[in-house]
Amino acid sequence: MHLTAEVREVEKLTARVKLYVLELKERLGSWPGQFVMVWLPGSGEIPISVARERGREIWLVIARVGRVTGAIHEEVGEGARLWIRGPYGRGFSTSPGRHLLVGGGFGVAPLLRLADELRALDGPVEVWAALGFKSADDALLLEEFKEVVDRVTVSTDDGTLGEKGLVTDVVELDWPNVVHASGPEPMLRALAFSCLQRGVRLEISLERRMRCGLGLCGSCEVESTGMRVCRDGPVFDARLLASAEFARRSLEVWA
Amino acid sequence: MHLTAEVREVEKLTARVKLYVLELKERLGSWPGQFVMVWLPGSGEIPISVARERGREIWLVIARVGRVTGAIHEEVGEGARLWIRGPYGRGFSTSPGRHLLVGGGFGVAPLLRLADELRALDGPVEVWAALGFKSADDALLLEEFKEVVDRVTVSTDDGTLGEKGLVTDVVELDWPNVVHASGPEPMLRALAFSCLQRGVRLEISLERRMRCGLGLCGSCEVESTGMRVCRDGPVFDARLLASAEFARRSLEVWA
Amino acid sequence: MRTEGGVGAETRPSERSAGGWALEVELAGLRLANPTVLASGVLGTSASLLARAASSGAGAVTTKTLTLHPRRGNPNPVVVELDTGLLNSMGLPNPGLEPFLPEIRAYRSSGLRSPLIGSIWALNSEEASTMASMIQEAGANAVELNVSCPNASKDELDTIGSEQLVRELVEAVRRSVSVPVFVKLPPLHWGLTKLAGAAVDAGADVLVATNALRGMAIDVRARRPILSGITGGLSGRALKPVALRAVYELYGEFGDEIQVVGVGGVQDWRDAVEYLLAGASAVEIGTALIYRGLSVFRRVASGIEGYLREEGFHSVEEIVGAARRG
Amino acid sequence: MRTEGGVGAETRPSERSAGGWALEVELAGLRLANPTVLASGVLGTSASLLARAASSGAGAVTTKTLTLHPRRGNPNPVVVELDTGLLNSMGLPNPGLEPFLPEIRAYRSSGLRSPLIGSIWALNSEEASTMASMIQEAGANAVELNVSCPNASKDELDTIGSEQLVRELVEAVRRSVSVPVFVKLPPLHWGLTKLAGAAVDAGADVLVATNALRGMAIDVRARRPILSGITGGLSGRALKPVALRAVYELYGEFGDEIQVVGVGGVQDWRDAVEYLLAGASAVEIGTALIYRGLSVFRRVASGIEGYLREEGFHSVEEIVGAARRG
Ligand SMILES: Cc1cc2nc3c(=O)[nH]c(=O)nc-3n(C[C@H](O)[C@H](O)[C@H](O)COP(=O)(O)OP(=O)(O)OC[C@H]3O[C@@H](n4cnc5c(N)ncnc54)[C@H](O)[C@@H]3O)c2cc1C
Ligand SMILES: Cc1cc2nc3c(=O)[nH]c(=O)nc-3n(C[C@H](O)[C@H](O)[C@H](O)COP(=O)(O)OP(=O)(O)OC[C@H]3O[C@@H](n4cnc5c(N)ncnc54)[C@H](O)[C@@H]3O)c2cc1C
Ligand SMILES: Cc1cc2nc3c(=O)[nH]c(=O)nc-3n(C[C@H](O)[C@H](O)[C@H](O)COP(=O)(O)O)c2cc1C
Ligand SMILES: Cc1cc2nc3c(=O)[nH]c(=O)nc-3n(C[C@H](O)[C@H](O)[C@H](O)COP(=O)(O)O)c2cc1C
Ligand code: FES
Ligand code: FES
Repeated sequence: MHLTAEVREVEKLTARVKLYVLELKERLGSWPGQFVMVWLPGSGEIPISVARERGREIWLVIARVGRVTGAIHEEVGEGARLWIRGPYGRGFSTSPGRHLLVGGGFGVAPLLRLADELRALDGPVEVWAALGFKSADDALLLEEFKEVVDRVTVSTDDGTLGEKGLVTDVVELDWPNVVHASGPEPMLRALAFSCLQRGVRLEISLERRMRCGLGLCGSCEVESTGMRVCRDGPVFDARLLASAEFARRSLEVWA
Repeated sequence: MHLTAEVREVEKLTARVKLYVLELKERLGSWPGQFVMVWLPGSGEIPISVARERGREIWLVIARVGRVTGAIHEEVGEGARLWIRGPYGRGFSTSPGRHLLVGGGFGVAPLLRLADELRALDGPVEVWAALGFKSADDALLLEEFKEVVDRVTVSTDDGTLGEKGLVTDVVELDWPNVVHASGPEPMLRALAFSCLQRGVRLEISLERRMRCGLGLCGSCEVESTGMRVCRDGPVFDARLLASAEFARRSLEVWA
Repeated sequence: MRTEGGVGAETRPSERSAGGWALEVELAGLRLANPTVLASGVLGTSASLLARAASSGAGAVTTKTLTLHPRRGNPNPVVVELDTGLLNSMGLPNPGLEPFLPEIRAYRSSGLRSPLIGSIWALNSEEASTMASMIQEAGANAVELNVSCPNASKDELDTIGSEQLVRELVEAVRRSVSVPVFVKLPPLHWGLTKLAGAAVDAGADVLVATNALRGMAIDVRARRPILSGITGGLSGRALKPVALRAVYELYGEFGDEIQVVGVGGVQDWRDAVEYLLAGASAVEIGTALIYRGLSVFRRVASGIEGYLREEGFHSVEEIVGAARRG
Repeated sequence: MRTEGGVGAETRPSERSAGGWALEVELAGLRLANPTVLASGVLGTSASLLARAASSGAGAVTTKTLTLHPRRGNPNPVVVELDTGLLNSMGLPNPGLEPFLPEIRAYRSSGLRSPLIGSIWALNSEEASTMASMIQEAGANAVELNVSCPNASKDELDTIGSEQLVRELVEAVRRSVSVPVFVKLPPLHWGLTKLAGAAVDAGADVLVATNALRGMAIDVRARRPILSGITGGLSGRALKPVALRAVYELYGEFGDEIQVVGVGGVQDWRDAVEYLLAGASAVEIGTALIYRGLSVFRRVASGIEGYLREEGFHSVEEIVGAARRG
């Protein structure tokens, strides 16, 4: 059954992206990188990463891309309710050391949750974030990242903010013990290529169309790997990308 | 579901009564006065009081009266299995003080479990037992009682052992803070009469035909009281006897 | 008549509570102080047990299902507690209708306001008709025709599952009494609305959904079925999603003509509210007594009241069937 | 093909373990290394997932049910996790038979020894016959005819529940293939043996009992059904007593002629053994993957082996149906 969440705050982060601050009856207890299934009755149910968890509050960063996200953007204001189930999936690893978080677009959301967690670790931790966006208008959560990580570099494709270029081109890969990445799949693929070449450990958060979220229905399989995003992921070792055919599959109806 | 119990020991206590020492996979955790439903596959399932509990071992004292008890006596030897569910019901109270246990026939069984428990209490406790039988041949568990209570008096209807007379006639009611009794119903009724007259607190263990043991089916109601032996009892304050019509009911088919 | 902890009629949940949220419901003309009902077969074997349930807060009480002639039922074991519910193969033990009538009279003269629903089982119209009149005569406020006992014999089941027989039985009962006629249905996988349709056409006032599923349990060490009756009725939590679906279907199909009562696995107020939203006007409670005791009626009722208040409703009726309107 | 934790065919449970207790079972001529089977609709959507289940220890694997033409299935939400099991209203999403055949070929050429059972759904003999031949051609070791999807539309359900149609479909499939024909049955309240009888008469080799019950859940705050399909299939623990009863009934009625596979709520070896004792020759596992993960196959299998040893048996076959003989 779903948990009923009260929407405490809605903030427009960019033209397409809103932040929803939800309050639950009890602590969710998510691990960085995990997601929840968000149900808007009458519209549908979609997977969304937990971007932050504080007490009984969670942050969801939701980009408007289609039917359900559109309905959420339009219908769900402060004081309204959303329904969630979860948290689900396997998240990022969080051992002490040098962590580089590489995010693209609204894919930066789960990395904020990770940054919070790393910050709270006992051992010696250094965390850098490299965040890439199309344009200055698309940048989001920069202040939040700056508060919790040691260094934030921003890049935009058009150079309207920070460095100009793809985040995968500007990023510095020799420094970290481990890289954690979340964003569009071409970005992740490019990054995987660079990291695997250099022998740098890379964890990536993948997205697939989800149905059950429970590891049963097979909808979210990363093509031909037998790996389910909802249960074996969403965070995978980037070597999965190499071992998999990883071609968007033609049988879209499964998804 | 039932727990499977291994029969570790079977001892003939009298011509009609046998002691079954059962070993369970886990501690039963019974309270004095509680009972278990004992299932012998192929024969039936009956309520039996827990007479002793030590670690994963429990003692059941089973008198042969009919179909199921007969089958148990005949078929269940050492090394065999019995199936039990429970423990069920509300048992005796066990606060420090002066306790008198009055037992008749194989009704003494649950009183042994009570004696064990009282003996193990922290506060100042004194426990006497008055055990009545038809005849010397029917006496049982005397050694066991002697080991754990401060004083045991035995009486028999025919005087072949201990004092001659009904236990209810020979018993000393001015001494105890509370009397706990178990045995044939006429005995309990006589005792209730004496105790209520003197204002002595009396707890009695009642028996009725049981089906569910869970408080649902109504089979074990103490007639016209709305009280269920399996759930509200088997141990009741003796005033229940007074407030109830307490006539064996003609609608025996319910039972 | 003794009632639990001396709790009498005066401490029953108030019909209209301080805040103005009403728990009272009307069921085919009967007034229930709250929408919880003692399910048939559970503590309905005597006036004193019925009274105890009523005093504990049940808005109405149902007798154990009675047959014209006495039935011994099955020998023990007759129940198996599972992690998801209860199996029972009681087998309709009862003393026969006539010997039970004094219990009905005694309950009715107790002054308790919770209506008494008399449950009966019959396999032909004549019996059904006789029983219904007798039970009304004794004071039952409604007659519940049980056409769904999962522990009836195979022949009985084949008979009772037929639309034709259900139609005949309901017609016979309808003709014989003036009190409301309830029909208690089985949790059919398919075809429930057809069976129910026969009951509605024949004049039923209330559909009760549902009786237990048919299940069994085997002990792996004994290597045999545990119940002496081999199969039994599966009640409790496991039944809930199925009975809830039944209520939703029945309300959708017949909600304009008739009221529905939900039964199966109600344990707390959430369960009850799900049934109300699905279209039930009241809920029966049976198996939960094992886990929640007799206080379950009061706790469910006050939980429903809390829900109504939180969600801004003023009566139970407002939410009946709301899941179809949402 | 990648398999979980690099576990390959060589580490599957040995067919005859050290102590001499055999887990191997024969199912209509197919050899299963152990009596656990991946249930249809669960991870059976690609060669790689089927292979992962087989590598994780499933004695056989079943594909998601396929239809001749693609089906989108229902939109989200399609599942509800309950305290007693799972509701799903997937609605048979699948790409259609033809696009799926390469997955069957890929699985069969993987070298894994667990037989592949191809599940199909059809509403007329022609479709059933075409699909069955195609799926056998692609390499399926058996065809499972699903006549029990709880998420089919109302019309489909009415059709598929008919004995006549089941007879026709099974006959059509039987005529079209040489591999064994499995028929997957619904958990009917009454009348299951009649429906199964039609399948047996028509030449089925194995009865699979059962598919999910039909249930629903309502969110009390949203005040609406949670599943977009409103009702869904109830699987998991809640189903177990019902499906166990079905297996027991089917084995009693047809045990001399045909084998039965049990499915519903198998979570640990005890559940599996209950099914075997009731008359199942193997058990399918679906919902338990949520709680036990893919290791459930190996754990159940080794639990069965432990049971056989403790109780002094030497093969699974010895205990099949033993609850009827006890
Ligand atoms: C584990 C996980 C975590 C996610 N976290 C977030 C998050 O934090 N914030 C966020 O905004 N989004 C997140 N998403 C993506 C989000 O779930 C989808 O954007 C959403 O489901 C789209 O729903 P819709 O009904 O609005 O779009 P639809 O109407 O269903 O689709 C609109 C378009 O988007 C495409 N599309 C939709 N979902 C996906 C997908 N999963 N992969 C590829 N293409 C897709 C469709 O094919 C279509 O072209 C996450 C997805 C996953 C799997
Ligand atoms: C809470 C409780 C605890 C009990 N503890 C013990 C115990 O520790 N040791 C022990 O030996 N027995 C105990 N009993 C009694 C025991 O359960 C019965 O003797 C047994 O059920 C008889 O079963 P049967 O099949 O052998 O007899 P049946 O064949 O059923 O009956 C034989 C005769 O005994 C009568 N009878 C059977 N059960 C009862 C009953 N409950 N009340 C009155 N008459 C009855 C029958 O009417 C019949 O005349 C207890 C009963 C209860 C309710
Ligand atoms: C022990 C027991 C006995 C029952 N006897 C009857 C009965 O006599 N008549 C009847 O209509 N239903 C009977 N039922 C079914 C219940 O009335 C109810 O429909 C079912 O148990 C589902 O509700 P629950 O989950 O709240 O128990 C019985 C149930 C139990 C558990
Ligand atoms: C998500 C899901 C999808 C299912 N899809 C199918 C299906 O396509 N075909 C089918 O025959 N059964 C399907 N089933 C039913 C299962 O095969 C199985 O019969 C049922 O779930 C009971 O087993 P379980 O309790 O082990 O899950 C599905 C079950 C689930 C949970
Ligand atoms: S969404 Fe169903 S398996 Fe992942
Ligand atoms: S034995 Fe059923 S209520 Fe006591």
